[in-house]
Amino acid sequence: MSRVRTYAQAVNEGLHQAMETDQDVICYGLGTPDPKGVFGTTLGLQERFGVQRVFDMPCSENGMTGVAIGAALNGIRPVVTHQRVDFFLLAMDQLVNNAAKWHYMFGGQGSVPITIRLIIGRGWGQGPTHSQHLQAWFAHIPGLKVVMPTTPADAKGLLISSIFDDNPVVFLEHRWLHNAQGDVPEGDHRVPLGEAATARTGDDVSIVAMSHMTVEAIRASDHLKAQGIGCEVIDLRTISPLDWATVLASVRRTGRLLVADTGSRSGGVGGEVVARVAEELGDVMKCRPRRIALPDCPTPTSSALTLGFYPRAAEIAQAVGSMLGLPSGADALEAQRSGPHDVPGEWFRGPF
Amino acid sequence: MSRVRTYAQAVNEGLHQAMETDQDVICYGLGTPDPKGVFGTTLGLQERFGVQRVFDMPCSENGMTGVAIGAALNGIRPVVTHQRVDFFLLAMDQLVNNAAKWHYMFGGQGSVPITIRLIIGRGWGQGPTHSQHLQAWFAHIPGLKVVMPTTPADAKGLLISSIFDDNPVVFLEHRWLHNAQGDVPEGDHRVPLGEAATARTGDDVSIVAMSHMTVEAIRASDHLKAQGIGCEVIDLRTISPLDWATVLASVRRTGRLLVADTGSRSGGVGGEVVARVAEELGDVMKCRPRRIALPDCPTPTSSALTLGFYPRAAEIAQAVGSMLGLPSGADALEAQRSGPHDVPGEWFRGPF
Amino acid sequence: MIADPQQHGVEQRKALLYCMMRIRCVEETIAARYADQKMRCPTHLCTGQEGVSAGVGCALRSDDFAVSGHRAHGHYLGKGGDLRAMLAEIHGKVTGCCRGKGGSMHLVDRSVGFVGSTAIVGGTIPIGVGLGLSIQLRGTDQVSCVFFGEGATEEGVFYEAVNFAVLRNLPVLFVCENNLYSVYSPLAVRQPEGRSLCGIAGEMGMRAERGYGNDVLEVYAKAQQAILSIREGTGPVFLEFATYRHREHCGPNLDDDLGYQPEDERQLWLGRDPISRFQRSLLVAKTITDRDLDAMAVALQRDVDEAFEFAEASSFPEPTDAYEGVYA
Amino acid sequence: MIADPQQHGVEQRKALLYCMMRIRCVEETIAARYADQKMRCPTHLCTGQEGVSAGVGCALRSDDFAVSGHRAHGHYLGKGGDLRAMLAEIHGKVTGCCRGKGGSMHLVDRSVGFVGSTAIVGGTIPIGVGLGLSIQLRGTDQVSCVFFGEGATEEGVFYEAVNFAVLRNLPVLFVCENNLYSVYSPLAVRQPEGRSLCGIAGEMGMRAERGYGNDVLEVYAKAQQAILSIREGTGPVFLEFATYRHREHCGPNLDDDLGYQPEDERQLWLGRDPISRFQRSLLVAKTITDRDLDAMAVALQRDVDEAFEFAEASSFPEPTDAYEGVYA
Ligand SMILES: Cc1ncc(C[n+]2csc(CCOP(=O)(O)OP(=O)(O)O)c2C)c(N)n1
Ligand SMILES: Cc1ncc(C[n+]2csc(CCOP(=O)(O)OP(=O)(O)O)c2C)c(N)n1
Ligand SMILES: [Mg+2]
Ligand SMILES: [Mg+2]
Repeated sequence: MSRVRTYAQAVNEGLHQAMETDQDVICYGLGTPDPKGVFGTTLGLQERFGVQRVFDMPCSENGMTGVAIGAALNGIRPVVTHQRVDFFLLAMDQLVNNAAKWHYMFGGQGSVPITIRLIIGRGWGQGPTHSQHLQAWFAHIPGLKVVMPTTPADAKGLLISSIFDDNPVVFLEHRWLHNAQGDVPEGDHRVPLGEAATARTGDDVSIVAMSHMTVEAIRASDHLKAQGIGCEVIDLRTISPLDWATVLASVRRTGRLLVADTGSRSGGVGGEVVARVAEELGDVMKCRPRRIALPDCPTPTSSALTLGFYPRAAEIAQAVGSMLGLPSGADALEAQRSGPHDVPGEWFRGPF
Repeated sequence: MSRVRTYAQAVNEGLHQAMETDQDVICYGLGTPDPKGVFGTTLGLQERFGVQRVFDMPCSENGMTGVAIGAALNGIRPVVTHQRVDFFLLAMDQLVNNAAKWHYMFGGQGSVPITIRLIIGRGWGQGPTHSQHLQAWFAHIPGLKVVMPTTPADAKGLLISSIFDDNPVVFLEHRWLHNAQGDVPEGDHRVPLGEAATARTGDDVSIVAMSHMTVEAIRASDHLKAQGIGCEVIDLRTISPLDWATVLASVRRTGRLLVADTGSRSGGVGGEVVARVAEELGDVMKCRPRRIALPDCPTPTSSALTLGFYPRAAEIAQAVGSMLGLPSGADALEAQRSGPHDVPGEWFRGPF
Repeated sequence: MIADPQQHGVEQRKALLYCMMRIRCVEETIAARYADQKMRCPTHLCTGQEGVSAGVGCALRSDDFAVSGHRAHGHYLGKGGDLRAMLAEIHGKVTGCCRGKGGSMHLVDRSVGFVGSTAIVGGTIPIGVGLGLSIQLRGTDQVSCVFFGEGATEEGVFYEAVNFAVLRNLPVLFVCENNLYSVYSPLAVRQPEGRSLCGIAGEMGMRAERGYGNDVLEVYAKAQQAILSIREGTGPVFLEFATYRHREHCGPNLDDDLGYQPEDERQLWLGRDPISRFQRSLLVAKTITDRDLDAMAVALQRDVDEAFEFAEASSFPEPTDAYEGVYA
Repeated sequence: MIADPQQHGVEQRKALLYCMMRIRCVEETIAARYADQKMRCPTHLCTGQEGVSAGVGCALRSDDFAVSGHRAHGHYLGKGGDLRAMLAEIHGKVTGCCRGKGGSMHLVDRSVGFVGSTAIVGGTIPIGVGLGLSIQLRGTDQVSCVFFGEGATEEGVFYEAVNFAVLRNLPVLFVCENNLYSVYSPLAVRQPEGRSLCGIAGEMGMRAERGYGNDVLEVYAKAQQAILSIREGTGPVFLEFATYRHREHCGPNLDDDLGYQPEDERQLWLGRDPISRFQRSLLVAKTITDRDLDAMAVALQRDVDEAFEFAEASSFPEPTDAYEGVYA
């Protein structure tokens, strides 16, 4: 029996479930108990679990990350939410110098089971400081786990697993996925961290994607299938630790790699995937690997400037076509675009 | 006529020169005017240029980065020094959200000519929070320039160029280089940002290195030359913008790439170099690319634990040998190691 | 600085009123037109808080510096920022003050000393202090003014910046608009009961004063006095102004339906509207007439509409502009 | 907590003296042996500041939490941390409290509530507050104690942490050791003249008191009183203790040759040594005799030497241990 929920509802269910399962789970962040409930993801929590376990906080990102760490060291499992990745730049010290290293540097005396929910902004003029993707940063830090769910079911399942993981987890939600719909299992649904999902199978190219780029990759893949091109779409789900076994097995079979990264190109996660594959399989590839990513510049605000900024399915299809030397029909795919390019859907009317 | 100076003296000369050339250059940071002068690099500045232009600061890394940005917006050129990269994790917000984006996000109205000197610690139990290398982070941020000099001459020449560059520059000094000696040109010696240096020429393998790993790469290269293996050692010098032309031309010629990164492996600059080369030259390489980097874990403190932690010349030689299927004589190189592994030289007696 | 309020008396009062009404007119016109979906960026309107923008803005000289945060329209206009460039920016046009790169949350007009507003809470506070340092280094008598909300005083960087400003005796005016909320979060969930921001600022070494932000004359007087003493080299000053925002945190609407502001509090503050209250007092004092007010409103609306027309008629930047200007 | 100073009077005084002398003995022995190059990590000795470590440490219960920063030997020992594990850690041995991963700047002994010390200035302040939050959530009567230097009050995170502790009325004891310096930088270049940390803490909503850190009885009394009231639920307390460090910022030596501390100031504070002054008063009061003191010194040195022997005799961790334990 199908149980359709939005991604935001799935996150909300995951939070309810985790708080229900274990009373050591607490949940806070700017706006957590406010009437909008962080795009609906935290609605109802305070009513249900009380002001001790669910609360708002001062505008103090670094301090409140340290508070989460301290509480975690005494067995609490804090889930801290920030409305944008960008705001969390203030908290890198606590995350990197303390949370990521604590278990290691104290020789195992203590661990830091915190989950940091960060939302990646996009569109409607979010601009330079409301749409950064920093998964590459988090993935570069030993000791952190980094999760980027694409589907509502994974959002719920990975969130619960993140909360009950004994390590600090950075949980990245893409703003354009919050309204996406999908089947979401009831109850204590868990998806293990560190396992990629094969969203589409195919023999010609491996497309390694994450978060919202998985949606675009699937769109491209479905379109290419009609042109007779088979794409294997791997949704990384966890960025760190990354499921190399799945990635390498797929590329070993297809001999071609395209990475679709939501972040900017230079020094991004896409580069790491290309590098690792080149190191392991460079001499058995059928063509050069490629990556699709954001350009190396800050995000502009004007909708006129974001027009070609975010690569979409058509760019993926085109890249696949050119890797195979086959027509991709990318133009047709592009032509299917309708409505303004800078909103996640017709329902969105601004402002964030 | 040779003019031998240490790297620390070269930095000191660069600062003196820049402050002499332009009275808008100011210099501050914890300990800048103290009797030890940040490993000697800032000695004499306050006496020479006064307390208005050279001063100590409160322990306020984020705030004082913002102060530099503000001053820079009115035409001042601040050079801010931090004794370790790790401390600067507190200042990522100001660096990334403001300094890196200002010129872009304000459509060109204003620029931020600041230079942030950060020192990378190593050895003598510096441990998890005094020896991080975050060049991969900085290089992932559009709008920043990232410089990592290896030689005393470059330390001076790149520092002066960084100070007079109109963009925010992160200038990374490796603690183990401060006592290295070399010829340093007098006066207003400038080395352009964005240009790699070819430290050794050779036809068999391209070794792309940076900072202290260039020293190890040169040692390996000189050793391998005796075994009849020719290595081209490219010292990146500037990590961002990276001199792709030089890297690609070399690899196109040698057909083999080894990257020696001072940072940790996953998501490091080494991965970006491998990825870019694979994208451009993947199908003309003679063997799989490789990288040598720090392991993906925090730095341990005990000298027993850092023993094999930092790859050195022998590991580079060995990797080159195995890429070519030739004996590398790495063991002999390893055997030349003398003295404790966790100090930059015999002169070093602790504690930092 | 729209007109010169240094001329005391009537002209100064009119200038302050004009400045407030102009900001109000801009904001209300944005609100009215936002649903057209032509202003495609988050906008944080400042209706209800015009007293601070006008009072401080008119007290600053054009060569003084100012920086601000996400809610900066009023600060920008009060400082004399170009209206057309601001509206064009909000419309994403190449004629915008950031050529479309920044949007509503990033305003700049260097020609009048408005150095920039940014979207990270507290982010420009140390930048304002750095501008103060540059003033001290250059030895001019300028002042650097930093606008921020009470939420920003919860960020550690505020204390770091203040400490340095006091340590170095920098010419910085800190202007905190305390509108009781950060987004939908009331003070009670963010700061302890009885917190006195002025008390803290004072203990940190600044002269600190609290004023009523909806009384533009009080704001103006306090700002003028502070600026005067800062120019004389007596170091930074902290001014906190009590005020209230009329519309939702971000976007064009009223959001009384959300219920996060107690209704009696809302009504109380709506009754304290800085513009109506000042108009009333000027009418009573016969400084202006109803006809003057109507004429001003008409003229302002015409200017604003014209600026909107300019913005709408302007070209969008070329898509490739997105990739330019990363480095200076 | 080395001995139980809750027993008032003589035994308590002896316990405080013992605790201070023990810390001193450890630090001086480290200093004496550091040149052997067997302790291969930066060490920040706390000689001169033992009054605070002993006074606060003895006032805390073993199930109370404590966190600290780079200069933590005294805090760790005062809280009852395992001496052998600490020295083994400084020697990089597998028997160390962090199995060699952390070194002198990272001490931990969960069995006595010493949750951890770290090397980033101010870094554990919010962590101590988070421990306080966990105590409140669990409803126990524990206290979370945070040790830091006056330099850490320049970090914004201090204010963020304090604000939250006050907002939530958390059971946190903030202990600031003001030793006038951060590395070689005197207060004058970092904080404005006349700065009162207690004044700021008080304005932020805490009970705040300044005490003389070199009078161990005063420290003990103030800490005990604060802890008592925190246990009763009256919220966080800030204690600032004036003190002075005898040796160089980091490392085993005296550094009077550097000249960053005025010589008269140095001499003044050396004369105020917390241990000698307490010993003198106990001798005068005939609570102890010179013979007692000698016996204590001998016994302590024997214990410390034994701990050094343990550390030196312990094995190093396996090199491959370096790659283990990244994830829990
Ligand atoms: C560092 C950071 N945290 C959170 C946000 C989200 N945010 C945007 S505006 C705002 C409210 C800040 O309140 P205040 O400073 O009082 O300004 P007001 O909106 O009331 O004018 C918040 C929390 C942000 N932009 N930056
Ligand atoms: C964030 C950060 N900045 C700088 C340093 C370098 N540092 C190590 S100890 C220290 C002194 C701090 O002074 P204080 O807090 O007064 O402690 P004290 O050394 O006097 O005990 C500094 C600046 C650091 N470890 N972390
Ligand atoms: Mg507010
Ligand atoms: Mg100190």
